[in-house]
Amino acid sequence: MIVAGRQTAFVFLIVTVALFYIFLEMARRGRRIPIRTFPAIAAIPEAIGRCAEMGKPLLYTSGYAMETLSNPDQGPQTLASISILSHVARLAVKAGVKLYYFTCIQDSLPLVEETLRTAYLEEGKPEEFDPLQIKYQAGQSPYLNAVLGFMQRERPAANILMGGFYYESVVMGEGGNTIGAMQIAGTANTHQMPFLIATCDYCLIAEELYAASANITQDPWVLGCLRGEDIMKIVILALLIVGFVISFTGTTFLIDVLKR
Amino acid sequence: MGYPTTMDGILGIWTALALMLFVYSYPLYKENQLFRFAEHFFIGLSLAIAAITGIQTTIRLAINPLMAGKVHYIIPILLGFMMYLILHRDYRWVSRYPIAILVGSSIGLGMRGTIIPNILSQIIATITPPKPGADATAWFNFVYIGIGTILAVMYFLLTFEHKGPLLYPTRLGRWVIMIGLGAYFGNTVLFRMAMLSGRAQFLLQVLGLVPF
Amino acid sequence: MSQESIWDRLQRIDRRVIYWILFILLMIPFIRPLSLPVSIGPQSITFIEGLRKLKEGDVVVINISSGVSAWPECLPSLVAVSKVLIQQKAKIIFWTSFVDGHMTFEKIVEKVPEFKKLTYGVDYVHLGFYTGAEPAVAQLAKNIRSIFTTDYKGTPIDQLPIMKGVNSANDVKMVISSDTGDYCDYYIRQWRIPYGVPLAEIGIAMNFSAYQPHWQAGILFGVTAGARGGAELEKLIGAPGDATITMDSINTSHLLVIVAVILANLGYAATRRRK
Amino acid sequence: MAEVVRRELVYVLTAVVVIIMIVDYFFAVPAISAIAGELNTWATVISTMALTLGAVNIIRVHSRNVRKRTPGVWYHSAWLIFIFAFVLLLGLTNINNPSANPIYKWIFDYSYVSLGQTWYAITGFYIASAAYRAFRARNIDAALLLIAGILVMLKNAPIGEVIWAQLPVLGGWFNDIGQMPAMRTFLIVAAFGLLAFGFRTLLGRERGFYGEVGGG
Repeated sequence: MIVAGRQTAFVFLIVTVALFYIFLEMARRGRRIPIRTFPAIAAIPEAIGRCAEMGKPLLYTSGYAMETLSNPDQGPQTLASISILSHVARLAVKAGVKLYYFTCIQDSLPLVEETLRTAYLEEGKPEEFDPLQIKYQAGQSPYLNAVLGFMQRERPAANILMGGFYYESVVMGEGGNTIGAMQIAGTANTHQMPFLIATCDYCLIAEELYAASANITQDPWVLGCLRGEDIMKIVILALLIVGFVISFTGTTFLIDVLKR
Repeated sequence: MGYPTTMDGILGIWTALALMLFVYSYPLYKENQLFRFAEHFFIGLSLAIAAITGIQTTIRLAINPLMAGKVHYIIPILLGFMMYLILHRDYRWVSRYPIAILVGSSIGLGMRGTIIPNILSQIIATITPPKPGADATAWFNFVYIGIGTILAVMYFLLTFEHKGPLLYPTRLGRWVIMIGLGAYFGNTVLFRMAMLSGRAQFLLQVLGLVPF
Repeated sequence: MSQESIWDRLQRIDRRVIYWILFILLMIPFIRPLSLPVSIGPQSITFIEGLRKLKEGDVVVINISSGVSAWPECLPSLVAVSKVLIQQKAKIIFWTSFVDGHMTFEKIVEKVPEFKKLTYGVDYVHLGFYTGAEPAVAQLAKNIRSIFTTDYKGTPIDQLPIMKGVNSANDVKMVISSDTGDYCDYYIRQWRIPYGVPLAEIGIAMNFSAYQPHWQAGILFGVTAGARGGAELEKLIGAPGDATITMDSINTSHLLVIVAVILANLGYAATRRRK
Repeated sequence: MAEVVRRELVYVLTAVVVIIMIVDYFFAVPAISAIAGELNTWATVISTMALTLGAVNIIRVHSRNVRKRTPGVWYHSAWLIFIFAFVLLLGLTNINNPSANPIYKWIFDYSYVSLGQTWYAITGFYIASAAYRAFRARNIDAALLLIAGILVMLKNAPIGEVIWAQLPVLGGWFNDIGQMPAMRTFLIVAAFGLLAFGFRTLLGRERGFYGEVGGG
């Protein structure tokens, strides 16, 4: 029936998808799925307070991300970044801090503008929103130059770098460091995590970016999947712990099952 | 390949060097028109080479078999042309059908294929002890990888607050992850510096200070 | 001048000064090589051991998924591996997912003199370009001829003696993938696991970290880390080449980065103590 | 009504293709296997034809710059379009073997290769200056990262062994064993991310790649 050597994998797939569906339905019916606290997200109010205190703007940018939302690896990171933007924008409007958003992703502009306009509306200051707060530049180099130029001229008190970054992360991280800005970052691109961790004060890594955004949007689909993933991670932890302990006895029962 | 002797070869390496210096004029001096010239030259050139290769490969992959009588190739060719309607606002919806095939096959292959190598094999490798008679280092490494992986996976529990029994294991887990990203950082520096040294070498080669 | 102002002034050094120092430091070892010995990692040793198991006539696929822009990192390993494959009298099928892959193929043939004693189309062939990520790699495993109808010059595939009887992954003894991106993942998922074809990765140095777990899990029999891996393979087969030369300039550039990080953190500690 | 049917039909088609791929892998039914193979061939043909689409899209953006005479940009865009058209025509002179055209081969050998390697290496500069001005052990995370990074660098650079014979051993440990738990965890976490993304695609929820933004 099921091809030999793929039976355990098949059970794994079915159980995982089933868990996704169960928790999706629970989330849809209003069951609250908590997302853990991330220091990087908890530090956002502090960053905005710093901007208000120093009378400086806040810079927010979501990275090169292959310049399109339709890239399967980078698009979801940009969308997660824009969800976090809505949270940051509301806090900024409340504190009277001017937020500037830099991007080179043309097909994300309508969503960004809608996100910012909604944030200003929800905080009761729709008239304060200026579309020119959104700075679009086509191409990785012009986009990088625009951000560095803004940092030198306006000297923002805080930078938030969330999304699908490429090599521009190390240059932006350094630029923010040299003007003494507080920096919060987040990316699922493993190749840029080291640079953002080394140059920023806080950094979301890998799936944390999606979890932080789901916590803001309360999207049942993402929350349900995250809960399902966690249950499967607990299953894996159990397999690892049990397997690790019995490995000292020389028993290979668990390994044989996993190889089936 | 020694120092070029033909005129087009010599002209070629000096053009290549000039373009390199145009690009590096940006970090080594400041953003300028020469840099933008080289940047747009590279983008235009890359697009043209991609387009030519796309046309050449489409002919070999689909059009020749169709001409040779394999009539069913007409379907993917039509789907391929439907992709271009993404450029037209009114008919963009048509391009979703070829995208559905691309996305469906990629995601289906990914979902079915990822479990064994990325999950099961990694668990098996983590719980497979060193062979009998292995030295202390092998056992230390086995214990480090085992416990480190457990702590790092714990760190990625996202819907459970990291407090109580999870507080210290997840903190250790994040440290284990930082060590891994540190090694990744070390290899990234190796990668970028090896690339840049290739360019430094090329500069010396063109100046004749170092053999090609 | 109190000690603090030294750190402040050091911090205000223009970044272009650092760029110039780096570029000059990279050049010096090419003019005056240090030629320090290169230690060899276990991943390179198992790589060569895996290649040595090949018998005469075994068909090996070399997938070029790294561009000409990554030559300093991937080309030396591709050259070293090709030399060993020729010594083992294996038949080599090249194909590429990069639009400039034919350039890499022609550069390999140029840098490996032993190819001159071989016959194109009989001992080795380059089938050309394919794109389509995982679906294309999956279909190549099932039916090579549904993706390649000719070689890269347009010669029909059935007129190439090397391709006689080679239709799918079942007819291939080994795959070597050279990557800057994800194609090795596709060959793991669609060739290594389903068909059991031995697989090794020639990657840029960053890929070494990503594929190290697969090597330890026995999924990959070899992994090279960019130019460093190339230098190790060159040393193992006793044929020092481009990567061995590159290693010299790695010394000066790495020392600069290390000294820079240490200075940055000494300055950081000093300014924090002042506050 | 037609609009709704058209939209939902696409997500059903995507789901059917995903399911065919999965069934083909776990159950090895010859008929399903043939369909899966045909779909993968179609996907390859579509991807190949889409290569030129990327070019058309970017040329469209740059031709708008030229039409609107965007200051400081339009002449670079015009230069880009000229190079694109010129090289395209050169290549089309012998589509079966474009390199047979000497000018095409010259541009490829000397401009494309040089620019490609030059561009790819530019980050080396930025890493050096960032190392000096920004890589600070501001917290335990950054400290561990920098220490492990330096030790691996001293293992990768042959001079490490000259400084201290044990450095390659220590750096080698971090490179071979030290990073394993983290990289292994990233593989596991990425696999679940892919499964979750696939699950949402199966149920028609992931729509970013159709050009529709956010959830449907």
